[in-house]
Amino acid sequence: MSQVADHAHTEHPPHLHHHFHSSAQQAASAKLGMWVFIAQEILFFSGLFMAYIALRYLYPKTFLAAHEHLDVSMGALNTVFLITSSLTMALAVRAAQTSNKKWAEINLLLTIGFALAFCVVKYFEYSHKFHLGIFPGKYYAYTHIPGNPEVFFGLYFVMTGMHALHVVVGIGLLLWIYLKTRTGAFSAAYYSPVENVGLYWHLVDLIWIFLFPLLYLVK
Amino acid sequence: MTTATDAIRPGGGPSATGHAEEKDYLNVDNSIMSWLFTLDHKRIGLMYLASVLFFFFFGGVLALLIRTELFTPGADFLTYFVSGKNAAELKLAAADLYNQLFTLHGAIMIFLFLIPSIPATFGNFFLPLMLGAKDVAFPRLNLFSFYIYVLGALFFLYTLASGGLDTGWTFYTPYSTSTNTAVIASTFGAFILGFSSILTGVNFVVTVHKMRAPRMTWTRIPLFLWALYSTSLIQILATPVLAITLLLLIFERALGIGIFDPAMGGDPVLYQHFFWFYSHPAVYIMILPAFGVISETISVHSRKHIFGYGFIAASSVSIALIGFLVWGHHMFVSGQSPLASLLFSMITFAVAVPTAIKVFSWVATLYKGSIVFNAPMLNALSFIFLFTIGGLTGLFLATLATDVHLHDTYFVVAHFHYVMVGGTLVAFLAAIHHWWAKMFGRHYNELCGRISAIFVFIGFNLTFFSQFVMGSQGMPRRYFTYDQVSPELLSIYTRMHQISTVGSMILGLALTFTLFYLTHSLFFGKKVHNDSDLRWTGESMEWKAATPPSPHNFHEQPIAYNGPYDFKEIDHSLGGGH
Amino acid sequence: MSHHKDSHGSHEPHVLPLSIYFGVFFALMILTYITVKVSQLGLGALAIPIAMTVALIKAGFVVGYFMHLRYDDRFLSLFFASSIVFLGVFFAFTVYDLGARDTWVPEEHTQVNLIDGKPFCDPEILKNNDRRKKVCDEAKKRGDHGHGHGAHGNVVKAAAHPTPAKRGVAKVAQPAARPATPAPVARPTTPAPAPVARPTTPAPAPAARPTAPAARPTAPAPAPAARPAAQFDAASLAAGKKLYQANACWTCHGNEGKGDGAAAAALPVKPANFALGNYKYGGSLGDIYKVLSNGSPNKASGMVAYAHIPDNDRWSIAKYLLSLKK
Amino acid sequence: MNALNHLIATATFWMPRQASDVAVELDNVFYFIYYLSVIFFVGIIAAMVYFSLRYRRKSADQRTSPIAHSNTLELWWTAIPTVLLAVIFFWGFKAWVTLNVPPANAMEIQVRAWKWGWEFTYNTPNTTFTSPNLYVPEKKPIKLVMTSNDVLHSFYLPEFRIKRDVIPKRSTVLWFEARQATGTWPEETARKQDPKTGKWGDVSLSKPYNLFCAEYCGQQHSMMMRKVYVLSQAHYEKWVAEKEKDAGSDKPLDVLGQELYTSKTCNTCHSVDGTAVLGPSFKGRYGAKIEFADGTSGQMDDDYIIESIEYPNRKIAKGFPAAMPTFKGQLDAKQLRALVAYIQSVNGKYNAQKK
Repeated sequence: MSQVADHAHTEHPPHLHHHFHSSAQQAASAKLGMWVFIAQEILFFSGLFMAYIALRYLYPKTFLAAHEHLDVSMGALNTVFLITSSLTMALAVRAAQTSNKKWAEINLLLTIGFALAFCVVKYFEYSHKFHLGIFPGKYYAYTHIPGNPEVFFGLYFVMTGMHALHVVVGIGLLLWIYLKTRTGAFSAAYYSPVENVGLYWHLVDLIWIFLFPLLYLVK
Repeated sequence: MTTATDAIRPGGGPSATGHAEEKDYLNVDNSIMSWLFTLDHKRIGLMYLASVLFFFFFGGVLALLIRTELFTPGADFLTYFVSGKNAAELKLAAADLYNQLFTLHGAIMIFLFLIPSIPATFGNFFLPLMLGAKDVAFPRLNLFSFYIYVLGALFFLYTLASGGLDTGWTFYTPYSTSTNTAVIASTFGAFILGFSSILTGVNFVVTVHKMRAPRMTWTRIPLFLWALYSTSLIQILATPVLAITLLLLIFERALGIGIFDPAMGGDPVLYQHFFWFYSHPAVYIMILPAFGVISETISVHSRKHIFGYGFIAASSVSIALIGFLVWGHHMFVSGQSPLASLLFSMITFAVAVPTAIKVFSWVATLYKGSIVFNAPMLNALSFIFLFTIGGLTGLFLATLATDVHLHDTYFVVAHFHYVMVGGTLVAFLAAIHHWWAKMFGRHYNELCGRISAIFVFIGFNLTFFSQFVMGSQGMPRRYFTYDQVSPELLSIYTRMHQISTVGSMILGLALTFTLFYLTHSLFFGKKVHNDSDLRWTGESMEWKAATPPSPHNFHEQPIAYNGPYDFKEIDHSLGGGH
Repeated sequence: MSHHKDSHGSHEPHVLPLSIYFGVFFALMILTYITVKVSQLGLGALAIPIAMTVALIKAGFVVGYFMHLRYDDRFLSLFFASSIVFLGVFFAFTVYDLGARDTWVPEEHTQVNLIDGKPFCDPEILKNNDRRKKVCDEAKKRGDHGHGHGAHGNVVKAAAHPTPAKRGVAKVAQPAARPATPAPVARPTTPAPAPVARPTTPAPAPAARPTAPAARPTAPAPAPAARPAAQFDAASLAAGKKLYQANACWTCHGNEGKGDGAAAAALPVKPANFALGNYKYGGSLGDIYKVLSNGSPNKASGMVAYAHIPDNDRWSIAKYLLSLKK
Repeated sequence: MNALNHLIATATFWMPRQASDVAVELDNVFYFIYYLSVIFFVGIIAAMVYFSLRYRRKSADQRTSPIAHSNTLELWWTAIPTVLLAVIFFWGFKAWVTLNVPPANAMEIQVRAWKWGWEFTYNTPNTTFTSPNLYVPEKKPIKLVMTSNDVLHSFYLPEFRIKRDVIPKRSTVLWFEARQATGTWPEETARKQDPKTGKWGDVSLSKPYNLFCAEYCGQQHSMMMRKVYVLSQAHYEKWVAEKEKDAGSDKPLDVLGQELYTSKTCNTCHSVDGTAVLGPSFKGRYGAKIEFADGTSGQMDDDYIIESIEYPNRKIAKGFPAAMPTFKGQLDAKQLRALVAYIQSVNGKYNAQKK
C-alpha cells in the first residue's frame, strides 16, 4: 500500500483507514458524517411532530381529555433517566478523550443502566394502558374518553414506540462501544466511535425532551 | 511527482505509458467474493449500474404493455393475460392488471432507476476520482447502502409475487389503506430504498467537504460534483420525511391509527402534504445529477470553458433549497386551501428561473467552441431540446388557472416524462457514452452510438408530444379504457394514443439496441492501451487517472493546479473571457 | 477548507472541564422540574408556548455542551440549523393550509372532526361506526366502567372510577360536561390552541388570518365583493324554510325565528332570537351549521344535535336562519 | 341545433370546446403561456443548432474562445424570465379566483361520489330526488357541493376547464355556468345506422359534455364516466317535474315511522327508551291507562296518538308542559299510520300484516 508523500513523518497508526491522509481528516469526516445523520433523524421525527400538530388542531378537546390518562410521574421519571444517561454518556466521551479507560467503562455502564431503566418504565406504562384496553388504532377499547381517542393513542404509541426503538438501538450501540473500550481500542488519539455513539444518544435524549411536554404535560 | 507543466499528455501517472500487466480495478481480482464484498467505490458503482439497468428494462417492458393496451379505446390487449367467465369479468380483471402495471411502472422506474441511476452509478464511480481522493469517506457505508438498495428491490419483487400493488406510485390514502394488494410490502421496500439514498447522500457530502485534492477550492471542483452535492443535500433532508410517511402508512394499514384515514378521523390531504414534501425535492434528486452530466459533456465536447460556472453552481444549490418550498403545486385541486395554493404557485415560479439560467448557459457554452457530434454530444443536445420542452410545460402546471384543467391529465404525464425520460435518461445515456472508455478501457462503436441517440430522440418525441395534445384535450391520467368519451374527443384521443404507442415501440427498440452494442463493446470493443487512444479527454481529475483507473485511483496525489475546464485548445489570445 | 489546514498527525481532542458537564446537568434537571410544575397550573392557551421555549432551552444546552457543538467546526452548526429550518418550513406551510381551508367557501371546512368532544359511545356516532359499536356494547356488558381497572387505578389518576366530583367523566348518555365554562366554539379556521411550532421561529409565522388578499377575495373578479350576510340563492333559502317547518324548529324558535315558539316557555335556557341576530355562538354560516350539527355547547339548553338531518339540509337551514336577520 | 355546431367549433387544437365563459378566460391564459413558450423554445433551439453547426470542429487543434461568463448577459436572462413569470402568475391567479369563488345565487346540487359512480341530489321546494347524470339549466350558475363515500375521487369537466377532488367525510365545492344548451328534453333522436355493426337504431341528437373521475380510485376508475346535459330553462323545468313525480317510495310502515320520528324531530321531546325528556316517552305507555292534566283519563291507543299529533292540547298528559306543537297538515294519513306503527314496534306490539 503506497504511502502518500506528506505522511512520512508519523508511522501508520492502526486505526487510520488507507484512503484518509491524516487521522485529523478521518476524525473530522466521522464527526461531519454523524452530524449529517443527526440532521436526517431530526427530519425523520419532524413527521411525527407534524402529525401531532395537525391532529391536535383537528381534535383539541380529545387531546386534552385523552392525555390526562397518561401518567405524568412515569414520564417525568423517564425524563430524569434520560438526562442522567446523557450526562454519563458525555462523561464517558470525556473519559475516552483523556484515555481514562476505567472511568469510560463505568460511565458507559451507567448510561446503559439508565437506558434499561427507561425501557422498564416504558414497559410498565404500556402494560398498564393495554390492561385498561387502550390499544393503538382500531383495537382501541376504552370508552371513557370523549371525542376520537383512537387517533390520540394511535399517535402516542407511534411516537413513543419509535423513540423507544431508537433507545433500544442505542443500547445495542453502547454495548458494542463498551466491549471495544474494554479491549482498549480508544484513546486520546482515536475516540471517534465513542463520540459518535454519544452524539446519537444525545439525539435520542433531545427527541424525548420535546416528546415529554407535548404528550404528557401540555394542557 | 510529475509537475503540472509537462501535463500536456493528459495521462499523468506512470501507468499511462505502462503495459497490460499493470493491474486496474477490473482485473485486480476476478473472484466473485472480491466483487460482492468490494470496498472500491468504482466496483460498487458498476454493481449499481448493473442492477439499475436491470430494473430500467423491467420498468420499460411494463411501459410497453401499458402503451399496447391503450392503442385502442376499449379493453382488449390485456384481456388475453387474465381469466374471466364473460366479457365484463374479463374487462374488470384486465382493469386490475392495468392498474398494477402502471403502479409498478411508476414505482420501479422512480425508486429503483431514476433516484439511484446517476448519483449512485456515476456519482460513486467518479466523485472520488474527480476530487483526487482514493475512495469515498465511508467505503463500508457505501457497500452497506448498495445492499440496502438490493434489499429494498427484493421487497418490490416480493410485492410482485404476493398480489402486486394497485395504488399508484403515490400510495394516496384512503385508497392505499383500503385496497387488499401488497401495500405494506411495497411501502416497506420504498422505506428501505430511502435509506440507501440517504446514506449515499451522507457519503457524498462528507467526501466533497473533507477529501478534496490539495489546492482544489470550491470554485475548482467540476460542476458534476456541485450537482451531486446539491442532490445529496436533498437526499439527506427530504428522504427521512418519506421514511416517516411510509412508516405511518404501514401503521395506518396494520393498526388503523387514523392519522390519514378519514374513516378513523384522519385527513387524507395531510398525507398528500407529507408525501409531496419529499416527492417534489425527489424530482430534483432525479434531475440535478443530469444537469451535472450535461454541464460536463457540453464543455468537454465543445472544448470550451463552461459559460457562467458560478451561476450554474449557484443555481444547482438554489434549486435544491427552493425545491423544498414548492410541494403544494401538486395539490392545487386536492382540497388544499386556496391561500396555500396561491403561496405555492408564487414560489414555484421562483424555481423556474435558475433552471432557465442553466439552459441558457449551456447554449452559451457552445458559442465559439470546437464541437464534434459524437454520441455523448448528440445526447446532450437532445437533452437540451427535450428538457426545454419539459421545463416550459411546467409553466402551465405552475399557473393556478391552467393547472385546474391540466392536473391529473396526460399533459402532466407528458410533462414529467419529458423531464424524467427526456432529461435524466438521456443524460444517463450521455454519461455512459462520455465515460465508457474511462470506465471499461474499451471503445463502443461510435456510429451505433449516434444512431441510438437519434432514434431515442425520434421515438421519445413521438411517444410523448402526442400525450401533451391528448392531455390538454382532457384525457385523464391512469385510464384503462376511454371508449365512453363523446365522439369528437374520442377521435382525438384514439389518434394520439396510436401515435404514442408507435413512438414507444421505436423508443423501446432504440434503447434495446443501445444495450446491445454497449454490452458487445465490453467484450469485443477496441481496447484502450494508453490515453492517446482515447477519443476525447477532459481536464477534470478523473482524466488524469489511468484508463481504466487503478484500484486506488492515483499513484500519487494529483494537485489541482488548474480548473476542470481549462482545455488546451482555448486560445487566450482571442480576448474576452474572465 | 481543504484538509491541509488541520493539525498534522494525531488529533488533540478539545476536552471540557467536569464543572461544565455537571452544571449543564443540574440546569436540565431544574428546567424539567419547572416544565412539570408550570404544566400543572393550567394556563390554557399559554401552556404550549411556555413548554416549547423551556424544551428549546434544554435542547440548546444538550446540543451546545453535551454534543460539543459550541466548540466545533462552524459548518456542523450550520448543517444542524438547516435541518431545523427545513423542519420549520414543513410545519409552517402545512399548518397554514390546515388553518385556511374554508376562507373562501364555508362548506369546505374539514368536517371529519365534528365528533370532537362528543362522548365515546354517543348513539349518533355509533350509527355509522360499527367498530366502536362493538367496543361500546362490550363495555356495557362488562358494566359501565371499562374492564376491571378498579382498585389500583390510582396510578392513572384520571382513569379512576368515574367519580362525578372532580371530572365529569362521561356517563354513557350524558355528554361529558367539562367543568370549565363552555369555551366559545372557535370557528374552525382560528384554531383554539395555537398550533405548536416546535423549535425557534419557522420562516413565515402561520398568521391566524392570511395577510395577502382580504379574508374574502376582493380581486376584481365578478364574484361579489364581500358575501353579504343574508343574500343566499333562492332555492336553498326555500329549502331551508321548508326544512325549518318540517323539523318543527318553530316549536321553540317561533315562526319568524324571534325565539317565541310555544315550547320556548317550558325551556330553562331561552332559544336564540334570529330576527335580532343575537347568535349565542358566532354569527357566521359555519358557526350556525356547527351548533345545528353538534347541538349547543351549553348542555343545559334543550338544543340537541340534529346530526340526523342530512348534511346539506343543515347548510340550507343555517342559510335560512341567517336570512331571518332583519 | 346550429347554435350547438357553433359551440363545437370553439374546440381548438389544444383545447376541447368552450362550454362556459370561464373556459374562454382560461383558454386565453393557456394560449398566452403557450405562445410565450414557443417563442422561448424556438429561440433556444435555433441558437443551439446554429452554434453547433457554425462552430463544428474542422481541424484537430481548432482554437476555441476563452469566454467563460459575462455578467450583463447573465443579468438579462435572469431579469426577463422573472418579469414574464410574474405576469403569467398574476393573470393565472386572477382567472383562478373567478374559478374558485361560487357566486352567491348559484343553484346548489349535492354530488356524491362512490367507488365507481356519481349521484346527483336535487333539492326542490317539494321533494328531493337523485339522478345518475347531471342535468343543469343553461346560463345559470350551478354550485356543486361534493363529498365521497369511500376514497378520493375528482370531479372533472374538461369542457368547463374545472376540476376538484372529492374527499370522504369532507365537502368540497365547485361551480360553473353553461353558456348554451346541449340538447332538448325529451331528447330528440334520429334513426341512424351504426357504421360498425350496421344495425339501425335511433341515436340521440344532444351532444352532452363529459364528466371524468380524475383522481385514481381503483378498478373502475376509467369506467365511472357520466354525461352532463345542459337544457334550456323550460326543458329543465319539464325534466324536474318529471323526476319529482316518480320520487315517492314504499317502505315498510314502521321503518317509515322511524324515519319520520327523527326527520320530524319527535326525538327532541319524546324518547324511546322509557326516560321522559320534555314530553312522555313512547315506550311503556302504549295501550295503558293514562291520566290527563284536566283530571280525566283514557287509554293510549292508536286514535289517541293520531289525535294528539294533530290536536296536542286536547288531552295533555299529566305532569308534562303543554308545549307540543301541532303537526296537522304536515303528515298525510299514511305517515300518521307509519308513526303509530313505529310506536307499536317500540313497545313490541307491532304486527306487520295489519295494515
